[in-house]
Amino acid sequence: MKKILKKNLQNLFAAISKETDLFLPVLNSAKNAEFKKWTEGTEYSEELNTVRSAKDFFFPQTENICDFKTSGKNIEIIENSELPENFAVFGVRACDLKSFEVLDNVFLSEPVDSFYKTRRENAVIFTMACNRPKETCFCHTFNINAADPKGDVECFEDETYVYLNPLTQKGKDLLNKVTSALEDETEEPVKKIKAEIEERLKNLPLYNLSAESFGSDKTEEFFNRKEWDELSEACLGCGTCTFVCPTCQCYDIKDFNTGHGVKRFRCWDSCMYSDFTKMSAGQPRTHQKERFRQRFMHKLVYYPTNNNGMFSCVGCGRCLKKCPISMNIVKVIKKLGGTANG
Amino acid sequence: MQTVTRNQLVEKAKELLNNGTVTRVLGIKKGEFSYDLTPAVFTSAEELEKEFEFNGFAAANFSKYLVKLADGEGKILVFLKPCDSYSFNQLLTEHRFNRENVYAVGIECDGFADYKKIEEEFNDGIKSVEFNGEKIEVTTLYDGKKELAFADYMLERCKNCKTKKIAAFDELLTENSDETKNTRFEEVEKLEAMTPDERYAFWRNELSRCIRCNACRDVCPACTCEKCVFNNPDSGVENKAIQNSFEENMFHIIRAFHVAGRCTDCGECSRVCPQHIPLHLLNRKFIKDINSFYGEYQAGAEVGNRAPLVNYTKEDIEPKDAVGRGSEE
Amino acid sequence: MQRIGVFVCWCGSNIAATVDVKAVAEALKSEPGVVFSTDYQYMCSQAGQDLIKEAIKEHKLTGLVICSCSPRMHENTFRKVAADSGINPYMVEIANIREQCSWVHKDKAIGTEKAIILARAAVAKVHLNTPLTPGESEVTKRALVIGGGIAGIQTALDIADAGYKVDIVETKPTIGGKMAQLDKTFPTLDCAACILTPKMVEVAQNENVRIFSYSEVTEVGGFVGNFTVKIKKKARYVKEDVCTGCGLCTEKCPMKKVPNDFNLGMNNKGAIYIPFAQAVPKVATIDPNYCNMLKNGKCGLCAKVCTAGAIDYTQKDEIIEEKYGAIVAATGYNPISLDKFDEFAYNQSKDVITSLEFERLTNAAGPTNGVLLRPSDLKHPKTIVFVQCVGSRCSADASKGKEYCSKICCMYTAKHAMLTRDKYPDTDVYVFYIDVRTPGKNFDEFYRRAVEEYGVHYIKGMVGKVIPEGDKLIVQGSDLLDNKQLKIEADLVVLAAAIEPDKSARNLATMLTASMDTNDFFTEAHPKLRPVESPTAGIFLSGTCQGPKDIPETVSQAGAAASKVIGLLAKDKLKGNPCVAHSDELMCNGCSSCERVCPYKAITYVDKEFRMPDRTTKVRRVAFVNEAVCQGCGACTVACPSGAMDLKGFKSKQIMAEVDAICK
Amino acid sequence: MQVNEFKPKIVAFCCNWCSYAGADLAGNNRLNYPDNVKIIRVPCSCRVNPMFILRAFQRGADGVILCGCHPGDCHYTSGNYYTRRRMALLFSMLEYLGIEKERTRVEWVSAAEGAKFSATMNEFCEQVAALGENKRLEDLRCKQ
Repeated sequence: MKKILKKNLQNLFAAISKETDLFLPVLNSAKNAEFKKWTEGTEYSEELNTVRSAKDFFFPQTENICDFKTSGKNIEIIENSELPENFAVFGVRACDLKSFEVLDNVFLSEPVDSFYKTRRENAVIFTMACNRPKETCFCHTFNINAADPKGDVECFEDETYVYLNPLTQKGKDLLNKVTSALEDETEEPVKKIKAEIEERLKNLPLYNLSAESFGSDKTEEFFNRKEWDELSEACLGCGTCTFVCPTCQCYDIKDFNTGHGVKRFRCWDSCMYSDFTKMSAGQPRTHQKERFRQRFMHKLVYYPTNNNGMFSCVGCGRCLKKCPISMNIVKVIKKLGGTANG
Repeated sequence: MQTVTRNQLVEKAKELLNNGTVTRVLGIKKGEFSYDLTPAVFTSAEELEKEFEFNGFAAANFSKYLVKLADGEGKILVFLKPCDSYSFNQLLTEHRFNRENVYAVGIECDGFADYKKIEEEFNDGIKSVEFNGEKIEVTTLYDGKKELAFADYMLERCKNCKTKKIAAFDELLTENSDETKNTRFEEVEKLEAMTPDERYAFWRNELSRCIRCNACRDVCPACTCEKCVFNNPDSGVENKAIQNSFEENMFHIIRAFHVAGRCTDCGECSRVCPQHIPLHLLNRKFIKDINSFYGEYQAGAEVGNRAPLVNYTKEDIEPKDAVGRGSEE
Repeated sequence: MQRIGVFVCWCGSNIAATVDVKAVAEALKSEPGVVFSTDYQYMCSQAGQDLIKEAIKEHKLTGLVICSCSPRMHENTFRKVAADSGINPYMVEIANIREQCSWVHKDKAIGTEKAIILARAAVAKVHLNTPLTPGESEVTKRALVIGGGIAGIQTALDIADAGYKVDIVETKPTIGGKMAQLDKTFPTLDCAACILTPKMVEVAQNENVRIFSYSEVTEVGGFVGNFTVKIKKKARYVKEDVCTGCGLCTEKCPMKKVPNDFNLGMNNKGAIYIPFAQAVPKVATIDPNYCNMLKNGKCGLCAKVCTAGAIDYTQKDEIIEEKYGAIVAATGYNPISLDKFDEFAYNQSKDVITSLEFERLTNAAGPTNGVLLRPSDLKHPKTIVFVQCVGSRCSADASKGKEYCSKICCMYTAKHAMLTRDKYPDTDVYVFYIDVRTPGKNFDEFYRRAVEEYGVHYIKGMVGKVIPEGDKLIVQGSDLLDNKQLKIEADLVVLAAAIEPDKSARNLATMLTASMDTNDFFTEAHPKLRPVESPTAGIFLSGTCQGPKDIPETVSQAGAAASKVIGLLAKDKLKGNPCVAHSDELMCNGCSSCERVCPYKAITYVDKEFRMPDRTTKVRRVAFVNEAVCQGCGACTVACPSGAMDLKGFKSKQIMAEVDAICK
Repeated sequence: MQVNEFKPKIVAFCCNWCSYAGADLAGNNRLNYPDNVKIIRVPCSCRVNPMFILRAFQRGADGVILCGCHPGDCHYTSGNYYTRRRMALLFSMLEYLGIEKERTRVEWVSAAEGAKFSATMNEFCEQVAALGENKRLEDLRCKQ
């Protein structure tokens, strides 16, 4: 276990930055946190959630696939993916870290998504335990422990120090390169922090939320529930929930005609959109209700069915804050998941 | 703090359901917390009693829902705040729903709270928010109770409320007021006073946060197109995600232009933007320009008004004289 | 994928001197979709056209790009070539490499480069072209002539003689217009009434002509071949078909103090009146502003004396709706108001009059029965000063008057001067002029007779001031030829006031969607080649509503307008312009934005049932474009927020493809 | 003296009835203007959608000019009145976003004003050239 005085954090960031690009949550002008590349003077924000989740590092909103260059009647294919070299991310929360696992199941299973894979391999993740989880946090529901955030290097903080505990070889290697900025420390202070956090989690308003009634092979049980009508009636069909969600993974592949060629890229898509998976015969889910249902069924039933019962929600609470009409997965779980949830 | 109470609305809704005036009520449903309110349709007194909510966070503009809901069976009751009422008229002007299927009850409005601003105040979770006269009582998870002045934590649009006059209703639940305020262009004026470089930097900073989630568009009561140009591969501007600064500008310029003269300045776009981009400053620029070039115009003030962009006079200002005029005033 | 042929024209050396046409043709060969590309000396010649036709056959072309002169020049030529070879004519695009390239650039490399880019833009557009077919519409075989002066009368007669029905709408109680007020006409000095009134009678008696006198056009809808017009027949309180025109009522009417507008207010008439003896229709009209019976229910004398029982005090305005295939504007002119010309003392002295007033003073049917007496004291004027160009040919920045020449004043002033000297040789006649313009057949001879035979004093110079002094008018002017100031004691001053289009024309132009110039004269479709047509299809121009004219010019233009109308009415069906707006009803919101900007009222709305993706149905309000009415301006396409509205031939995608190609 | 080598790309939308004819007249009278001006023919200036203007900038234009009949002389009677409003608002908005106002212009050019067409294009080109390349509304993907 290593530690560093909070006021000296910049030294650590500087040291890491010498080795590799470093990204960390920074408060932007709208007073929201977003991941930004560290440069001299960039302040780390203790804000719990960034607006955009950490999935952007591995699955960015848009990504070049290749170019087709035309000249006259000729066409040539040019590789142009912009994959990053090694990089480190500091301040990833437990929920977002778990979301990588959700994405891995999709992108790293055959056929492997090489872009995603390269990015994952090139990253060192510093997590940060959540000292002050918010009322919208429910990672606990999905067996995620905000006091035990994992990652390549797991970090904890108290008033004065940030504690760093490398867990993987990648994490150890990077920390070894920056030891001069760090002091050694025992497990004790972190144990205290963990205990405090665990106590706090129990007092969260959504602590008792349970997704137990959902899971693998429950399609028939939930698909035709009449409550979907009511839950979806106010949905505007925008993509906010999917775009702030750390586990939403759908994308579209599009071509942009530049005038002298075509840029093929992929970009996030949203199952909430009316043109999602539109085919020659139209979009299979013709109503917003069906699209709405798809999103939650996927998180709570379809994904678990295909991934050994693992849910594809990590309880980060972003959608609770960002949905324009405040409809969200908690309301869905409560409505459909039985009385246990109040 | 709203003077209209939840109970007043529930009673009115029940009365109109019971006497058969309406079969459905468009209202707001309680959430997990005080702020996560969801628009909903109620069809019985029991539902209303159990789930209807109206508090200092009930800011949603109902009018857009009528495009979808006014087609249903029987009349639907809608409560129109001043903001909603202008959207309501504008949608009627554009034939977007059938007026006969709607029963509109006008309610006065004293402004709504901005949850984001309250949240910013604490590095903390927020357990509950109570509205008490001019005060907001916030109970946080870790630091106990805090008291805030309501006036400081209002939504931007409410702080600069353009008018408290309800422009459309079948019945008024409260008094109609003529109170208007003229502060809403101050931010636009500040921007106009900047140099082009400063303005460019300002907008780059704001618009670069856009994630093209379409929340602004999909909540906008003026954006009710059957198919938006940005979803239409044939339009030449279709895109699903923003790839660079051009596309950020493009989306927001075109969207603002498409609603120019039709936008009632209800402020929903800025309210719902997950990235807190001050989108209203785009729409208000158009409104300010329209007012100064072609005379005061409030979209939705009356049904049937001719929007400034589908109108003209022979003496209109020339583009070369119009550009930059705001900053010289 | 299209199979596009590119044809680069040399236009002799017009293009080839500045553009390497061979290089252009060669460069275009590598454009996707181009399967044939060549150059030729004169593409528009028969040989050039044959070359294109041959290439279409041989290379199975589906689209053509002609790099040549402006499309305004030969677009139709090449469209016809395409049509002759079985390609839709709208699959042709022109790259304008002459007017907008070779003629404005000098460097051959630069010209060539630009020509290639323009050609590529045209290719990009053709890729997205689709065959277009003009719509057809029936032609209503009836014409409307608005205005019953000599222009309207002549147009109506010519149309009627060709066997078509024609209606005249005249706002006054009688047709005849200005010409009916004139005494003699230059340069032949024949009596205006003697040549006009037979025509008035002829038109009234023609079976094909209906005259709506004392009527106004209030609404015009529709389009070429299919106009629907509402005409308001104002109540004249006299049954037109019963009145015999005996005139007894006009004599008996106790109200004698109504200014007689036919005599320009120089004498009075009754509240019930017939404008003049030869009026057509010769029926009485009651002026409701003066009639005691209509104003306060007292009198009723005219009804009592009318043996025919034609008086009807309860008559109301009547709206007639009629369909027309063509409309002719013949709304004529008026002298301008002289209120702003204080220097001539028009408003101060009764003896300063306009030329038209002078015309009435010398007319046998006028207020003085043709004896020249000045209005103030009915004495015979011994010295008369005519002032030319009053309000004509003013500088653009002047606060008053018109920039243009009113054209007729020189000649009628010469006429007035000559006639005065002829009838009253003891009268001194002076004419102040800027220039004397006599470019008509026998005009200059006429003017010279006035000067040489009749001794009219022509003074080159302008009058600065007219000062009434006792019973004299002191005219201060300058003689530019002798370079001296003059002061003439005159008994009568006659001002040649500028003429301007009738005030009703502006409003009418809006109804007709016909364009006007800044002076409110109707604009012709082409100033040289289409002088009697308005740019709006089916609207024709006759007489001075298009610009100042004398009678012979008016009559010949009236005939020309009539022949254009006849040419139109002779067709059973009309082909429209296929480049019209089209709304994709699946995307249309029914918001009415397009309808509001359409200058032609071409857009209407229908409730239409749609099958939704989930197989339910929904009724939605959607826009429908009447393709026969749409003129293809495209205003609606930008007003439409959803992009449902597009313009055939100029689709958004086509224009954007051109933009892309140009900016590449 | 430094010679400005930069040649801006200019897209000129011209209405068919007045301005396109005005451009033809400039040609007839051999009145030069820079070759980097390329004309797109539209039936009326009111056909020009703000999207076309942004598109031009996206694709590499450095300046966009719209030419139509003089107000009051529109072939379609009122088209250019709508253009005038639309462009007044659009250009004002672009300026508000910090985009150089000198890059856009509306000019009324009649069929008789060949000289005005040529002079306008010369002047506009100079004005845009002085600004340099369009950076603020560029789309790097479209650059060669």
